[in-house]
Amino acid sequence: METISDNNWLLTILVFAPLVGALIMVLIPQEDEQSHKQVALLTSLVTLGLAAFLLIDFNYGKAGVLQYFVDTEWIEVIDAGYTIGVDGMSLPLIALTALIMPLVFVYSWNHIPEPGNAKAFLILSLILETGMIGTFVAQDLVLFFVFFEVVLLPMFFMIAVWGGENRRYASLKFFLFTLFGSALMLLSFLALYFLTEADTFSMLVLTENAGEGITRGTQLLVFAGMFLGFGVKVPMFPFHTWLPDAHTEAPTQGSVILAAVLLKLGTYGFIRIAIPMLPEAAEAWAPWIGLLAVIGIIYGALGCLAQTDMKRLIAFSSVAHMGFVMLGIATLTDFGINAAIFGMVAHGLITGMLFFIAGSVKERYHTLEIKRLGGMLAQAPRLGWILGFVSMASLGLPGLAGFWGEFPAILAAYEPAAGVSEQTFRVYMVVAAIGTVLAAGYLLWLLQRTAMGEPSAEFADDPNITDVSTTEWIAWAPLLFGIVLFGVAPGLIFEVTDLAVAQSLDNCITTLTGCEVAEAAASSGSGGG
Amino acid sequence: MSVVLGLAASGSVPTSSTVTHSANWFLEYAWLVPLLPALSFAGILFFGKRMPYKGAELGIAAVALSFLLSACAGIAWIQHHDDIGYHAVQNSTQWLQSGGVEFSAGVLVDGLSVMMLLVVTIVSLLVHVYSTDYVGDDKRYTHFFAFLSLFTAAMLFFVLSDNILQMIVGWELVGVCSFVLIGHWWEEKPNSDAALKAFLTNRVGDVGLIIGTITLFFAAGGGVTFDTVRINEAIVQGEVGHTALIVASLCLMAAVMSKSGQFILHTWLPDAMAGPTPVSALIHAATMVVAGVFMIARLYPVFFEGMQIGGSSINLMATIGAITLVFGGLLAFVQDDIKKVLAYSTVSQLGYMVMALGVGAWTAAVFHLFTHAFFKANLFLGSGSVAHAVHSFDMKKDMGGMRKFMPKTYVTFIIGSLALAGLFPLAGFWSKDEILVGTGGWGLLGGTGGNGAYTFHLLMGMFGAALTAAYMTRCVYLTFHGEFRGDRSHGDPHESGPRILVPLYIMSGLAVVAGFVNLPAGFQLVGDSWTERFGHYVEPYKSSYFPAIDHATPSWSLAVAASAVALVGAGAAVYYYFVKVDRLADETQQSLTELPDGLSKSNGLAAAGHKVLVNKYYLDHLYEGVIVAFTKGPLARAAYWVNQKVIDRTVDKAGETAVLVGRQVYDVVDQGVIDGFVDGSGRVSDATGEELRRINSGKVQNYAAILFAMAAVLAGAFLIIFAL
Amino acid sequence: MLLNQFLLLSAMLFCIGVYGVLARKNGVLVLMSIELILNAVNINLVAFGALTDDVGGEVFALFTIAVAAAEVGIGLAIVLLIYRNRRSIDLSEIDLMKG
Amino acid sequence: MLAGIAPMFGAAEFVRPAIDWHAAAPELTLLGFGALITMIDIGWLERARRIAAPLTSLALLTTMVPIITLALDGNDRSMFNGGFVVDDYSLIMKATFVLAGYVVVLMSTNYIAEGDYWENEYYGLLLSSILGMILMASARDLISIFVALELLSIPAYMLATWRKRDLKSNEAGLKYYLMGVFASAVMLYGMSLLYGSAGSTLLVDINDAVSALASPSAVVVIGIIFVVVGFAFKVSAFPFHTWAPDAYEGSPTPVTAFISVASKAAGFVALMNLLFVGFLGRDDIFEPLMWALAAASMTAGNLMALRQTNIVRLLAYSGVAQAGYMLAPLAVAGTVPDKALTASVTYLVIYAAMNLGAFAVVIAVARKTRSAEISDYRGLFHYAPGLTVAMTIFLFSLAGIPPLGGWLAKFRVMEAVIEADTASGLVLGIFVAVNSVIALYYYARIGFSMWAEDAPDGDLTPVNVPLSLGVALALTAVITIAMGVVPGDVVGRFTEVSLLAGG
Repeated sequence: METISDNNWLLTILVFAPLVGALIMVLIPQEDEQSHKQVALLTSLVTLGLAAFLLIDFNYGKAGVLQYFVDTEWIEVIDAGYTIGVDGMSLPLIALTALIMPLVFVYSWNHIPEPGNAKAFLILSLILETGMIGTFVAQDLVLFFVFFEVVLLPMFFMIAVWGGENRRYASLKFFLFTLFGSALMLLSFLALYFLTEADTFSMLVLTENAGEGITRGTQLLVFAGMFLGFGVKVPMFPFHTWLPDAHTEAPTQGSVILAAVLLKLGTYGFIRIAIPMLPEAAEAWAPWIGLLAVIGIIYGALGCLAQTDMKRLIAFSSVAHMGFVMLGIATLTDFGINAAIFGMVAHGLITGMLFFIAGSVKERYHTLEIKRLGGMLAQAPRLGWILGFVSMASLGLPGLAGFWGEFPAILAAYEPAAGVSEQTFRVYMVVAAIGTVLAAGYLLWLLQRTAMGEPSAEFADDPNITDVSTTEWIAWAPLLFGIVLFGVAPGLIFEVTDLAVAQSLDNCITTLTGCEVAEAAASSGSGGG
Repeated sequence: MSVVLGLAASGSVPTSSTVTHSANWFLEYAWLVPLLPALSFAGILFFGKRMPYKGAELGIAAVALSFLLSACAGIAWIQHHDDIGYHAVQNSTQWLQSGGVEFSAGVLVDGLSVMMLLVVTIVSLLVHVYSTDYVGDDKRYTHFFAFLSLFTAAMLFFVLSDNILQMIVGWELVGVCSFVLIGHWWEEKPNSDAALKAFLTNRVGDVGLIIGTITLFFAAGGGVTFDTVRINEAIVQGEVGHTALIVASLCLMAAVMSKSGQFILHTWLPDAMAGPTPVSALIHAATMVVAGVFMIARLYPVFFEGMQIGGSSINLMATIGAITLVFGGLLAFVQDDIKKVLAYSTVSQLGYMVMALGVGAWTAAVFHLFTHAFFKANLFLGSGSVAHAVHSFDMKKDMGGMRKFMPKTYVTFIIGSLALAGLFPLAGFWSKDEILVGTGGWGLLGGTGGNGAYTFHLLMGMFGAALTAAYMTRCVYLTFHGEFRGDRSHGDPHESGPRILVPLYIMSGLAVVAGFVNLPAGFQLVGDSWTERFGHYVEPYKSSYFPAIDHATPSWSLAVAASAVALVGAGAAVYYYFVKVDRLADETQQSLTELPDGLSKSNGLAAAGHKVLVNKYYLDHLYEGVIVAFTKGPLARAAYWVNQKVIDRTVDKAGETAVLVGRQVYDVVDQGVIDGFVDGSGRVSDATGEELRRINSGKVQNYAAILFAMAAVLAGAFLIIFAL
Repeated sequence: MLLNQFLLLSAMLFCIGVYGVLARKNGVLVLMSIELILNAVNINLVAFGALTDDVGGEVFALFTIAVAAAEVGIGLAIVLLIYRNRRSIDLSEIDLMKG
Repeated sequence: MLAGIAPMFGAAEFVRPAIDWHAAAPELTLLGFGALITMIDIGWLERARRIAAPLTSLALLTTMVPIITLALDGNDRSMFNGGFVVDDYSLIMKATFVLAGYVVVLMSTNYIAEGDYWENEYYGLLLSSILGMILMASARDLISIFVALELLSIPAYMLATWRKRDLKSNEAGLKYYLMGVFASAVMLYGMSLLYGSAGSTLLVDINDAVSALASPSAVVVIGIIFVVVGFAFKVSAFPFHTWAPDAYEGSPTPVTAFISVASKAAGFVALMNLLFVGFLGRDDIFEPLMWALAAASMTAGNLMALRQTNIVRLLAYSGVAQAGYMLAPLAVAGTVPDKALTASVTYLVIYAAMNLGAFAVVIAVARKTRSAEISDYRGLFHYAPGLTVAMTIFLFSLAGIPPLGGWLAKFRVMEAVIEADTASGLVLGIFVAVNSVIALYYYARIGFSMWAEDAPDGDLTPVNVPLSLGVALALTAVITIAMGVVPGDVVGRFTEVSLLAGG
């Protein structure tokens, strides 16, 4: 398969720049918090700069091809290579990660959560960044696995140390769940390695091979392992229970990172690894994935309606939103997968933003209990309006980013890939569409009870309740801008992902209807509304 | 930007022969119309508070410009139409691509959209001006104008959309603006409740919109396009399976029902009156709520085929419209809140439009949309003017006799009421008449044509006309006649200022003249070149994307009959209120709003023997006891009861149930089963570990025993295995 | 061929030794029981060595004897230490640590 | 065959077997130093105290020299008819033992010196135990395995009892001793049976004999099982682990570290020698046996560790589970012998680094808290961030979280069991996966205590870490991380290992 190796130093630097920053911070004494903040922010800005350069330099005409491709030996004995590259599927996610982290650091400027210790907190965040970007660039299963797991420890400690009351339970649960999934996923990777003749962990080769020579039964098993690994991370129903706990307890920054990027590792795994490498199994599993996805949509929404805690509600909404993403993926069409990637980015921006808001609310009111809140629009109008705006984006309002993750996913479910039951997916389509109503329900309900009405007596004259501060504005503005930008011009992302998705689906053994449509459209030489 | 599609498409995708390239500048650049208010939204949002008039001037300027552009576009369209016929101007650009398919965004300028541009910009402009006074001292004044601008932009964007995907965007955006503006005074819970209800009800309909759109995309758009023209053409050319169209039209109908307040999904609309009155006028009367009607008009082939409108005498859409118009009219009777009367009236009028579309009277529906926008906006603004003076909307408690204080408002209100009641020669008369003609149900008495014999719908329409006249009479009486019942402690109410009155004048002027743009063919007073101008320029019947519908011939007899019915309705109400109630009020020196029940009852019992004999009493009884009392009493009350207790309750219950189910699912399934399983397996592990620890008793000889026993057991096991 | 008898003897010694290790409470007696097992091993080794005409068995036995001596030496030292600290060498009482 | 000894019977002439001095150099070096330290101790008594530890370090580092030269030389060497073999495998294991011993010395230096116990003997005993281990790595003969085993065990019994006046230490020593002796007696009985059926003490001959028949005789079955049980005791596999927690808890902590790492590794070395050279043809016995031991050890070990409150006991049980992981590849050793060996060796080496590191932290923390209760680790992060980070690295490496070394170890284990491509292998792989999760629970719990809880009594005086202990910590931490991130050539060496069977 074709790859482009120009400027291939770029990715390595991009991945490890945060780590370098972390190492520098190790040397700075703990008392000097200001320097820590500066170094962390600077490091993430450098990373963002590199990511920006990547965005500029990226060859969009060949978005389906791995670019900045590096392929060297890493751990020879297990045939694991240091293979990294970027294509249209990973580019948006890398950009998202690189964008979110500086915002987190800006936010951290005067929001280091209890019990303090900026040094450790920021170092962990930087390690997280390396892990996340690494996962998105890895083109070798072992490397992918390692980066996939690297994020666990920092996140565990972020929740464990800087979390809320119940942080012990939540952090352990998060850790155990994800490890459980990834351990089984590793088994599947190994099985894949041995079952294909190539004896390689290179994703490129394995994708090209697309499960050839593996019996159907085995494929199903191997896929099941990956399904668990990625599904827990997504998280799909019924593996989602770690998520609300983790989010509720995590500090704001942790929640933001978790929602904005970490969850995407799972879905990314599906589209990068599970489906292209085992298309036959994917096809067999698709109805089940779709089923769990739509259950997740409804279930997450119902879960939201039952919540009394704002942050927990937002967390549950992630279950629903990721359900849309998974529904798109389950269709195995490029419509669906494009929608899924868009959904990931959109969810990253929107839910990340919601968690920022939740953090700020907590800081002002010292509670997130919906019952006790109210009248935010009166006391902190800008905060209230931002909440309203982001809620609208979250419920999939067209013209804002959330819509382009949801609607095309529902659209794709109308006509899933050949070999996948159309009837089944049409039912999913209807259920998913109903899910949008529930989404509006819980978000507006939240908005009404927190932002509207008169402030409760408890907080009516509380001087702590101030409007959005400058650091908050700086941290939030890019997200808000992104939500509008991608809502108005969804093409910015779709254009990048489309070729890559088509390329990866191209290899699938079954000719997918999406591809046919694509060809038909290409030959007719025009597009329509 | 000016990439015009059309002939390039090939293959299974139908070509669009009616889409044209070169056109007048105003048609080419019609996208500027929504853009201006959009920019003004951003401007007001970011800089509004720092402007001398707090952003209002920006909004007004933008909408005024938009209006000018729309007016020019209107003229341009007429020229364009005269030159080359009904050839829509489409102007699009690539928006996004997915799955190798390119999706474009663009504007579709044809008679329908130009007409909508005009309506929206006129009403919006007047509402903007009106609002500077009406919400002048509101603390969220700037914010109010920002959202008025955004709404205007979204609505214009919606009507100009050249594809359904874009329509969804506009559709939802207007919904959000409606949400925000209904909840403008969010401090009060009922207001935010109403806002939520509006949005959620619309979301329910959106499920239909989404599924219907998707169905059309694949079934009619070939999986490559959302383009309305191409989808319509494919359907007109019979390339689309009937099942898909039934599904699509039913789904879209659900969306229409929610947006345009059709029966059973209409309950949010009266609640939406919680918003400021200008908002009600603009959004919940003149423009947004007709989005559903517009969508049917825009995608008419879908409904025409899907609902099997042609050659039938009953179909779902027409029936829903008919039920809505009667139901809404009945409900308007029992409202004490002037805005609620108008809201139910809007529901009823929307029912007319949907019914008209349902019976195939496309032009009639769109024409009614056009006229209704003016007179209903007029009425809303008039009610706002009154309410502004008395700080209340309650007709029974706080109004009465207002004509003395507000003569100018009174006049405009009367004009609007007459137009709404459909009295000759005001706007409502022409459009309502055309709808009734369009049912094709007047065949017995000389009317001809139409797409079928929708006699039932004709009757409902007639009944509706009587109701309309009656409830508006009641409304006028309660508001403007009798004695003032409000609080005079702060002095008498007084007439509103010019920024309120001028829009009222203009609106009432339009309510008078709007009907003349579509005089029926054969209207002897003017030449043929003045008749049916509206239909001529707006209805795309000569284009390729419109189904072959039949046009009914106007009928004088029907016009007379309908007017008569309306007069009867009005007359009954006049008799009841202006005669009976007024007289009683004079007698009792009170300002009354209804005849006291006890009086009429005892009166009736006492006079029982005479009633049959005395003609006067007989009529009295007929009018008062049967027509008015029954309609106003049991029937309207029953309707109201159904409305509040059944439909509204259902809506509320649906919400409550969802929350309840959510709680149950969360408590039982999530925290109980799933989390319980997880935690349980943890506990089992723990317990097992605890049991296993007992092996380590601390006694070394036990350890040795275990060691040897295990060795022996293993050896024995293997020996047995190998012996077998 | 007397091998079976030797093996039987060895097996009996082994069993007696195991019984002693498991059943006796006195530390010294346990040490002696272990010696019994080791002697059972020695008998085996020598018997097998003789059977196969291989000197390896005898050599092995010699090593065993030597090592056993060292082991018992250590063992007695530990038992002595225990006795000094606890005034008892009852193995069943030594269970400070468990679980 | 039997060229060295047999002629004694046949002819009168005794031919001295050829001795490859280079090959024996590591053992001889260590032997020399061991003797030297003992003699210095006897001669100088108290005056030898100061030089005992440095001299021991020197001994171990010097021993590394011949190991390295042998490795560079690269030739496989064999003596005594294949009873003593030097190959890559044995050299890697020897290096591991020696380095582990060195780390233990570093950990012991202050601990023993401050404990008011005689030091010089301690180091002498330590050296002889290590001598037994490196001898084990080369042993391919029942006798030399037995001798090496006793050589490494007997000093360890004494070391365990080192705190003579401490009842717990007494008890630990007694239990360790009694169980050890009993297990080796059982093992010896098994060896005698194997010797009987093969007529030779050489493992290669035993392999020929035991695999000659399609179905093994009872003697062979009992022999193999008793021998394996003996070493299962040594590696503390469930259910032969019972001594381990008690012995670990009671022994001086550096000794615990030594037992839990070096002694366990030596047990594995012996087990692998036996399996791969002696019983390889009998995989119908040892594969299911190893499977059962592996599955039981990891599961039971982890479950029992869940409820521990003492960190040393917890590490003991975690050690049981770790033994299970290391045994897992042996369960497929008949199918993919090379891969299985590689996996176990890799695991052993990485395990040595991370487990020693964990014990080093335990020792360091105990310097302040005088306790090994997990509750005393609360809030460690607030007063000893360095130690906390180190402990975190070790614990999560033990849990197998990338990029720490433990992940590669587990990866190799999984790789081996999957490559076998058998149902039992796959199930074992799932066992490993699920157990990783259970194990994570207790490791992460400690991590949580250290990082996220408040120090008991709010006592935030820092922990004073002596230099040698610091070096031990740094060394193990660096190896642990490097093994996970850039294992490179080091691990590369392991893949080439195969057990050289004989001459």
